[in-house]
Amino acid sequence: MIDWLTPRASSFAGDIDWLFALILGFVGFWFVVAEVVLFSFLFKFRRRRNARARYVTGTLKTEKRWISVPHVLIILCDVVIIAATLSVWAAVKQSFPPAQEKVRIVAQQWAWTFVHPGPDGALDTADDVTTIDELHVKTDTTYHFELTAKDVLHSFSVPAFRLKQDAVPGRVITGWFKPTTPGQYDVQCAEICGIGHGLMPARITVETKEQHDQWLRRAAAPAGGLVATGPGGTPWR
Amino acid sequence: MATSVPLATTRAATGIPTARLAMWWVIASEIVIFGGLLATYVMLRLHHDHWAEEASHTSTLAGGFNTFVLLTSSLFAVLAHQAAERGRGVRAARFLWYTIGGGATFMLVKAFEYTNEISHGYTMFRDVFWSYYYTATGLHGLHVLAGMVCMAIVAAGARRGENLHRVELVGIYWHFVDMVWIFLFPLLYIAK
Amino acid sequence: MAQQTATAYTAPTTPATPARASERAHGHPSYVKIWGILLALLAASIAGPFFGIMWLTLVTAFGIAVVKAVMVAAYFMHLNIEKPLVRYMLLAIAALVLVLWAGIYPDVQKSEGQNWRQAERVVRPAGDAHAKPAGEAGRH
Amino acid sequence: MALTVDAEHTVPARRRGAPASHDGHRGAPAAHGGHHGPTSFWSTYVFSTDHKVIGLQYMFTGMVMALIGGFMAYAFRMQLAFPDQPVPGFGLVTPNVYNSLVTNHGAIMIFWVAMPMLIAGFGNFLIPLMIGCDDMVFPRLNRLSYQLFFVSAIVLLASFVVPGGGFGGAWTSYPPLSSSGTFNHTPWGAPLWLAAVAIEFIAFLLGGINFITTAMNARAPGMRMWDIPMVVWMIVIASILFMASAGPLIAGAIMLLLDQVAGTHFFTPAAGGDPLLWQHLFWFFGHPEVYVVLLPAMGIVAEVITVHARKKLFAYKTILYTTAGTAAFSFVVWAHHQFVAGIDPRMANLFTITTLLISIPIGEMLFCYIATLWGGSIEFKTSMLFGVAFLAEFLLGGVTGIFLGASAVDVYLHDTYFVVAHFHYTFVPIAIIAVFAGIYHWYPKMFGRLMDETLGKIHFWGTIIGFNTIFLPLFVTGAAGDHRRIYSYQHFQQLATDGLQSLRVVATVGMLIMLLAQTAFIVNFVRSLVRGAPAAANPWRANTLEWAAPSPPPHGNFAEMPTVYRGPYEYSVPGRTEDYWPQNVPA
Repeated sequence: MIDWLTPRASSFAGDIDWLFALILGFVGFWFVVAEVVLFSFLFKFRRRRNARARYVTGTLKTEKRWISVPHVLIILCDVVIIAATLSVWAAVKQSFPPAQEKVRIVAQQWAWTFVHPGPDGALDTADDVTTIDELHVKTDTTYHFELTAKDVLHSFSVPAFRLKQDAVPGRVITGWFKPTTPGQYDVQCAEICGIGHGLMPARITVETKEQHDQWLRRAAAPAGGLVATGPGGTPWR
Repeated sequence: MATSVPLATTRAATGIPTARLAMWWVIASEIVIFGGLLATYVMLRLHHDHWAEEASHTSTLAGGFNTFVLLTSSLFAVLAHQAAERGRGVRAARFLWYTIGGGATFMLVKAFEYTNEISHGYTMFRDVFWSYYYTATGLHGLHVLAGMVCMAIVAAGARRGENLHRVELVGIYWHFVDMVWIFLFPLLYIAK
Repeated sequence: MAQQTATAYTAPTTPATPARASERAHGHPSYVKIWGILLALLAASIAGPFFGIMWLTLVTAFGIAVVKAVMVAAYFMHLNIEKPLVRYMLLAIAALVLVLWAGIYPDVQKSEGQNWRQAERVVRPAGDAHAKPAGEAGRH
Repeated sequence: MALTVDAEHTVPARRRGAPASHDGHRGAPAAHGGHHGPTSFWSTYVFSTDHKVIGLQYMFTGMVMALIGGFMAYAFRMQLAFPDQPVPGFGLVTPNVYNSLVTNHGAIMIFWVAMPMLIAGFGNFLIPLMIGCDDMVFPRLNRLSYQLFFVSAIVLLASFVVPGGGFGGAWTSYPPLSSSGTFNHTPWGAPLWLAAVAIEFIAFLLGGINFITTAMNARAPGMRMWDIPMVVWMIVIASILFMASAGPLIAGAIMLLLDQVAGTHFFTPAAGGDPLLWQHLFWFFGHPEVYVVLLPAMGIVAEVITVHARKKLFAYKTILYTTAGTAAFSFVVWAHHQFVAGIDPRMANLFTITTLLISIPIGEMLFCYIATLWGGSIEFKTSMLFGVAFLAEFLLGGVTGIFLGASAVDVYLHDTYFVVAHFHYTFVPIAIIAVFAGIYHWYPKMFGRLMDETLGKIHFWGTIIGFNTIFLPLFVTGAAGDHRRIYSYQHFQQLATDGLQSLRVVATVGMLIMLLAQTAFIVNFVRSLVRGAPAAANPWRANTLEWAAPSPPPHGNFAEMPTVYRGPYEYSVPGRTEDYWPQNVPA
């Protein structure tokens, strides 16, 4: 359902869309039932020639069944939704597939700093490539990211990946994503972080391995490469 | 401003006099405020090990003496209530003033304690432990002050034999403030 | 001082409800005795840490604090003869503080958890001449 | 000499020195309701201790603040629909102005419109009348709580005009953004905003004690627990909920105020503080807060639909138990606001389960309300239209909460406009639709005049059509990835499409329709004050005690204190000629 509105570009995006559709099904059904019952009562029992209303206490067994039966059915629906949610949540936020690549993301007041591992594939080495508001990733590669913030709360949100994780200053939060379809996607800050909250968009470029290596070489070359430590260094490790 | 007495105050459908029922609700809202503050302090205290070393600079002697002072003032408060029950307003007022004296001693000891600590550089901004120390004891101190002011008003009334049931109410508030200190004392002064 | 004759103290309740004052008039524990016990407990809680045994200090400090609080509540605040409704209400509100703690401690009390850890602070908080340099900087 | 109390007739003649009420004033010998001192405009309307006057003071302050909050909504919705163009009547909405508009729109609508109108306005006016007594138990404490509330409104408005402008860190004011001027660039606005919220909390704590104690103790003789009208139950449970949940946040507010003003480091991670601590303290209050405003609205709707459907409330006890269940449950669901905020993912599992389970009792309450309409003889007065619209709209609000309660879907939907649309589908039915139902229902009792029905219907349809036109499109833009508090979506290529922008324009047009419809209400409200048809004591032929008092009730409410003989919802009792049976009419 959501993929009509936002492209699906990561491995677990499908799971979240499926769960959204499942909940929409259950919830939509009960919503329609309740509204239809409500409006039918309104229409059927509108006042006609001062007809007397009935005296219904709602304490008799037969009357209460009209409430407890839908009540039990809703509990069953909730149990199914809970089970599905917990399984998707475990896949997205709790148990990660092994990392093929690691990146570090640092949010600060009004910019994103991405630290790519560079050609040697390891972080915190001399050849790391640090970029501002521009993350380059390879398709079909499992990335683990270390997310932190320098000053206030931010939130690393990539709608196309169905990914969102708040960046809390003083904490390093790890998450994962696995891009599937090449292209350029928006990164938004989803937690209010002051004046520039709406002015810190970043782009994720999902490219094939060759394009990525080519970009790395161009970015890692001393002439074109940015300073390895990025602006002002980060007080967190 | 003519304020007639609403008939509502004469009714007690729950069997508890309205004034005391309201006082229990005041105590309930205070439990959650001090409870929230102390629970937060305990969590951070268990998280930061170096707070134990910071806490070693608080003087257990002053804390212990203050606990003694508050316990004694609580005794006077309950004796005042006992006197008020027997309709002896003047005696109740005298005990209330002993309680207020206890409160004043408590604040005096607190003042010396604070100046001593601040002079040694343990200000509120030195470390988050000290921020909690001053916030918790400060908020408690403000409650002691408020209690003393209310007690003075109630004692003035009790001396004239009016509104004797208020002696019990201000007593309940005072016992609660004493209970908060009973929990503050080990948390801030003993756990070293 | 003319002895107050005007009013025998009765809580402003309608006579229909049992005036609690009368029940309590004769049900009095001696307050001074209670006060003595409280002071003894206070002395014990102060003496506790001198033995240096960690669990003993905790027991004396916090165990005694709870006992003292219960005694003040029961005898001084007369909760022991108050309507049960009030006791349940106060206990429920106090239980909320535990609920608050239970929901927060995994994030605030711990320094790491599932897929997150507290970044060790490279920068020492300002104005800390006395603390050990390695104190906060080390991982904990 | 024991106190002679004769609850039936006049207040007992008091002997000097007899214990009087709590407020420390001398036992005035004046017989109640008899001769008063000189009553000037000030003592009657401004410094009055009459619960009805204080109730109306809360309501009028709430309405004025609703206009201010609504104007803010107009300003930032115009900016979203027509980015970077000066908004007529406001000027250019720059990013920091946008943030402070959004922050204060949220804070005003919840703290200064929903709570005063629902809890304090209707609570003050209705509780003494509906439980059959003459006033609140502590009239001067009641007046003090309104005065504190008024001061908090002034302090909030002052926070807009200080250097740096109003606070712009969202109504949740998460530190470290809110805890230091270097981050939020409103060094004066942030502490003032927080002080205003803290004062408002103290006002509602004092008011809450008054409501709870009055409802518990000052009931009319004969009124058993099950004879109390549902709106009184709901306002009392809401006050208890507020009192129990506001405590930790008051402690948190003290800490944040010290961080902002004194420079302590409670929430500054660099020095040992923890930003997540504030989030937990805030939402421990935040979620019970939404039930604090929901329950009075449900109570108002219960009164309105039973009267205008001429039907007994379906399963009174079931509704009461599920209300208590919802209230208790609301304390263990708060972290569903923080699924992606950095809390431990294992805790998120627990809170997902509790959040989905809390939808059960609320669902049951709504089903019982819908079941009340079965077999009724429904007359669509304006108040009934609003009452039924509450049920229809709130269903969608409750239902969309399941998406956000499920943690995995919240990973995508958190802090998007889907959330904004969800909570407007719950807050607008609560704070606007249910309040209008209450105003149209009790206006005759408050002012002794009937409101105009045709203007009322114009206002109803304008509000409902406008409201749905705003927030249905926002569900879609939210699902497309529109995030909250972003002043212009032109910077995000995936969101700067024409399709999404047209949806935002539709939402703004809906907002304009809704604002215009309110003029019908204001005209109707003011005109009916003088030119409305005079209202009898019981224009809707209802059962509850407030209709036994004259319209508008004098000081002291009832000529003689009523005694209650039956429940509040004995409508259409078989074998009786009339289809209603007031509580105070002897069998």
